[in-house]
Amino acid sequence: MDEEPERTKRWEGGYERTWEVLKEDESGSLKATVEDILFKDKRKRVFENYGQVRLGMMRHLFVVIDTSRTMEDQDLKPNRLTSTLKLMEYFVDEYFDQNPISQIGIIITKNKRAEKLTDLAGNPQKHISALKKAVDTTCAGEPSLYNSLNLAMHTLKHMPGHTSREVLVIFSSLTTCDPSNIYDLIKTLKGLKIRVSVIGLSAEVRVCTILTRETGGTYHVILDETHFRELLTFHVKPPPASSSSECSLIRMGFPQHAIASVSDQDSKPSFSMSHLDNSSGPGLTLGGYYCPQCRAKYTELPVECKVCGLTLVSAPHLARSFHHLFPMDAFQEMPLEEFEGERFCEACQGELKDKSVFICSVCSSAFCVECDLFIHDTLHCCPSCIHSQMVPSTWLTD
Amino acid sequence: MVNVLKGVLVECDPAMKQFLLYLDETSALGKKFIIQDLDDTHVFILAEVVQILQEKVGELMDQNSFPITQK
Amino acid sequence: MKLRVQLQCKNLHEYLRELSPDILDRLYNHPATCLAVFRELPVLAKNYVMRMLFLDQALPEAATSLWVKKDGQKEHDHCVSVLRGLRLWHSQQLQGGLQGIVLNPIFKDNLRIAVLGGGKAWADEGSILGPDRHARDVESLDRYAMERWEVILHFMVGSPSAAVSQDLAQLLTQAGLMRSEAGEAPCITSAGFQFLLLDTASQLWYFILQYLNTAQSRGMDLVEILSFLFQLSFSTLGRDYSVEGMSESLLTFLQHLREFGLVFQRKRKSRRYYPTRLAITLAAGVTANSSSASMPVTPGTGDSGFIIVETNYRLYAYTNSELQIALVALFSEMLYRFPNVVVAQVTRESVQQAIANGITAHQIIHFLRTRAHPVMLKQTPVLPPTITDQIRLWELERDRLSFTEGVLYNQFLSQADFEVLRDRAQELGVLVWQNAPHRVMVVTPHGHSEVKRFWKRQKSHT
Amino acid sequence: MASEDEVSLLVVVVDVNPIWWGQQAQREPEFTLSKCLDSVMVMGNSHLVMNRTNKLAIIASHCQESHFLYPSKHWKAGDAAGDDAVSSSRDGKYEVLAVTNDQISEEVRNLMARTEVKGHQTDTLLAGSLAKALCYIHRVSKELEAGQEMKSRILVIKAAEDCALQYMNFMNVIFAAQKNSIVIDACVLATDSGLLQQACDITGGLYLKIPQKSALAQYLLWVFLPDANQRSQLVLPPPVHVDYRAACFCHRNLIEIGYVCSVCLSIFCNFSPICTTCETAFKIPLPQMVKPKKKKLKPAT
Repeated sequence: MDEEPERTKRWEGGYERTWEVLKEDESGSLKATVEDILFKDKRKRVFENYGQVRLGMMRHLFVVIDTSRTMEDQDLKPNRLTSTLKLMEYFVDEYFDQNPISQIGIIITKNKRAEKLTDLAGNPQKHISALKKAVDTTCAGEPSLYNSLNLAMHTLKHMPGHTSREVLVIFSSLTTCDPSNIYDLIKTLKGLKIRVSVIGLSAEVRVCTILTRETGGTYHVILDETHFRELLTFHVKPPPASSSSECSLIRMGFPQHAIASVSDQDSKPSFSMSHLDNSSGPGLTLGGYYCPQCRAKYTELPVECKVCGLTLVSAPHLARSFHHLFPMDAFQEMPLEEFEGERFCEACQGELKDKSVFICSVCSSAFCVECDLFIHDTLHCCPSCIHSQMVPSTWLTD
Repeated sequence: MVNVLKGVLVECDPAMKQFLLYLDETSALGKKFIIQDLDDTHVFILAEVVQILQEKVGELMDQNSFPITQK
Repeated sequence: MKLRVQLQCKNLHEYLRELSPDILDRLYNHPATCLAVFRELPVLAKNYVMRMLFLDQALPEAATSLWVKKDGQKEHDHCVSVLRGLRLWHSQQLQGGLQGIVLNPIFKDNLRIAVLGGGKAWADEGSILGPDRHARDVESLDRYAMERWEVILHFMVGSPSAAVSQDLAQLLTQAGLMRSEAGEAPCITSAGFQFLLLDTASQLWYFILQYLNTAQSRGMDLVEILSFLFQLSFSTLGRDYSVEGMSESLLTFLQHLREFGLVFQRKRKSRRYYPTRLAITLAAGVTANSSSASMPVTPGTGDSGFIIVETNYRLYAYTNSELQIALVALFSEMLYRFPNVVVAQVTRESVQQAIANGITAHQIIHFLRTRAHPVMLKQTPVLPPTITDQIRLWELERDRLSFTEGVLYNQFLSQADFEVLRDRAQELGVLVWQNAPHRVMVVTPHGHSEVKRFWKRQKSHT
Repeated sequence: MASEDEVSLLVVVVDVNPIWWGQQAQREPEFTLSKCLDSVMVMGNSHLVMNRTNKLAIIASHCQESHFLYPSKHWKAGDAAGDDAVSSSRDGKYEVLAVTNDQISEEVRNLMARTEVKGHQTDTLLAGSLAKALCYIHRVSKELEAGQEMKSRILVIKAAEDCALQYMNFMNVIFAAQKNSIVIDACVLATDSGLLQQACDITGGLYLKIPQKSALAQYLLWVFLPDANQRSQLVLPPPVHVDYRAACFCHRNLIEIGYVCSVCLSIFCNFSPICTTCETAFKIPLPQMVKPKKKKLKPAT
């Protein structure tokens, strides 16, 4: 138990004299340093690129949300539960935006028990509505880490080997009530290649440290709500796949969308298969996506065909994930004085006024800091490189 | 026979009406000024007391308000 | 007996609608007016105009109603009535007896010119006079415009240093913003106070409306000056224009505009003038009642937002302008004064005082909102709700009683008598209040004689 | 009602592919690039006069570069007053529009004079132009005053054919637009564009292939001038049928059922033991006899 890696705790470090960073200029103004700090803050998110590391593109993730009594604490506004659920909605949205062919499931734990709020599924709407409803849950008792992990494990272990199996625990309590030795469970999880990551809302807990270290996950404790959000965003990106994970070719269907107009005599409204299990929502619809294998109808993609089990996706869903596979290199920062050439940002045509410019290492075009962020965070391709068709614009030649 | 009287129609909430009745009974304005009590929210009064009545109401509101700010 | 007068500010459409069709048609002879009118149309109507701009034949009326979806029909009807009201849509009989619609040809031609070019230039540019040796840059024009405008406002609050021309003083009186008793210096009215709290664009528009109302009595041609005004509002800031070819009355108008700060002219006889930002924002004030929070009060002067209100009723105004400080003082209690900031406290007494002066709570809140410091603008709502609510409550406090002068009828002998008289009063539109079970009713004082006469006749009949 | 505070930014991306327009001039001499640009200017002017807060940008998408026709980077608002302001309205046009239009024609002339077509680059770099448009929109939205809001949209006027090589970048651009809720509209002059159909469908824009090129201006004013708010009230062309089938990487065939590599998501039309893209060796699948028992279990092959 004492193989804990050497690392100083925050309180063991010397005083950080934060105020010493501020320096007055000749006129006694703090403006310059403050601006500098703001500028650095903008660039803070230097993203660790995995480079050409294999990623787990198809993810099966269970999120365990602690709803024990500690979630009523008001250190997050209005309280931990509401704040967490709000952020989870954002997380689910982002998750499906970035991992369109992945699935997510939600487990809540309280009163020493764990139960599924939603099953593993690929439809964001279902999870979000469940989260919205969950705001009214009463937080009670102690959480059970063992039961939650066990529950997640029982579903995840049946997932195919080529997918990445993950659990993310939002842990608020400092205690857990487990029916059996959790270290055995951790071993099993490790054996099943289930990565468990934990985000702590209170303080670091020993059992979580071990859990995450053993299963290859990450463990963070939040500072405040913005930090919480950042930590969640970190889990939106697909994690590197373990080298031993299987690879396979997966059979998928790309159904065409058939729009049947009302004027068309032949078209008849029909039920969609996805509405079989939930009675809510529109029943009869015209048109839809038809499974190319068994002609079952669905109103939205991606979905796993209920009849023949074929995964149905559309080409854009796959395309959405491509940028993870071919991440852009970070631009080189260069002081403005050293930059020669027209002082206009290549992308937005704005004048380069900040003290640094950013140079693409491939096409050596210059960009402003705003565009640098926008390009890396959202656009995922260099606006200048794609103007020269020399650069391979498909991954075929990669 | 129809009776015709000139004056001012006052519309107010029931609480204010009670205050008006009180002013009238105690002759706080020096005389009775309510010509007719019409219903819960309406009274008919003498035209010449309107100005002084406003002030009285203002005074009442002043008494009921507390400084909410500290300087 | 209404104790307060609300300052009414019409928007462009309300104003235009009151003009005679003849004047309207003449107005559309200038591209600038067409553009200004077009811009103020409801969005949907703008699209209608654009769709018809390049059509030469009439469209069947039924076809236009198919442009909108079913649930947008109400909006559509509204747009049609606006377009017809402004005489932009003319009806025309189509072949086959269908009712057709065509865009007002004069309007169409001139809007086309405004958008695509052609026709003759709006105004001669200064360039034909050669470069101006005393050219003004945008900044100095802004400064000039604000100085001129503030002089007027200062004059209104009675600053001794501010002096305005006889014409202007008279205009202020006519507009009801100031009151002058024979021989005395004019003093501000309650409408004037309300005027001061408006944002600059609305002030300007209100003022110009008042000017237009008196224009005809000054022997000016309404169409001519309106066209010029709109032309001015679409001109480019910092560019000079020539007075060449302007009529005598237009030149007088230009001199007035010069006094208001809408144009800059170096000397009275100078052959060129520069429109200022005030003239260009004029069009923004046209939409008056829109509570545009971000529209800088005085664009470009850096005074855009300077007020911070805290939930503890403290108000910090970062300004040096005596005028702005005076305005803030209208409804707050001054605490401290520093070189660049004044600290004030919004109290019940100060707000009550302002309300007694005829300023409404809405105007105070609007003033605070439009002059809110950029830091405040970042939060929603811009002003702390406690403050806005309290200001409104303080206003309502004064409205616990509402007074209506009237004549009371009581002691009716029969219900029938009462009903006959009540119905008559209702028909005449003079009934203020009635209570059938008690057989009491109140009519307005001026309606009294008519009702009395009716009652006398009624009685003599029976 | 659109309030005065809301800025509406329209970015028009015009395909100025010289090869296509050259051929077009021979096919239909009455509809040339200059005609098309005239229509675009009418559209731009109309957008600007709709509201005083409306903003406009026009990007020419060439086969070598994307060029901002308006606003040009060398020109800043307010400069018009300077001595170098080439012209102003000599006629009755609204001055701001006159300046804008002069600038556009000036920049088009520059662009055409500067570029010469090299043999191997014949495709319009639409993805690049859209990427620049997004960056520009992003910058403008950052420059807004506090309290102002901005709605932006991109209108693509597309002439030449799609370029399959741009697929991935194009998709990245579409998703970036969707994420920032920027609507992409497309007005297609000639052949239907699968890429733009997807772009419009995903971002909620309008896609229209105009039957009559010479009436371009009228189509633009009728269909594309109203912004998203106004569109909800108007009756407009119905959405087109979008083909979301994937093309396999091995033969570029459109397929309904295919095999996807779990590592790099490459699509193949039939099974191969090694992924040609990422060179992963796949586990040889067991015969399909083993029926999936668990409902959750995906057929691995």
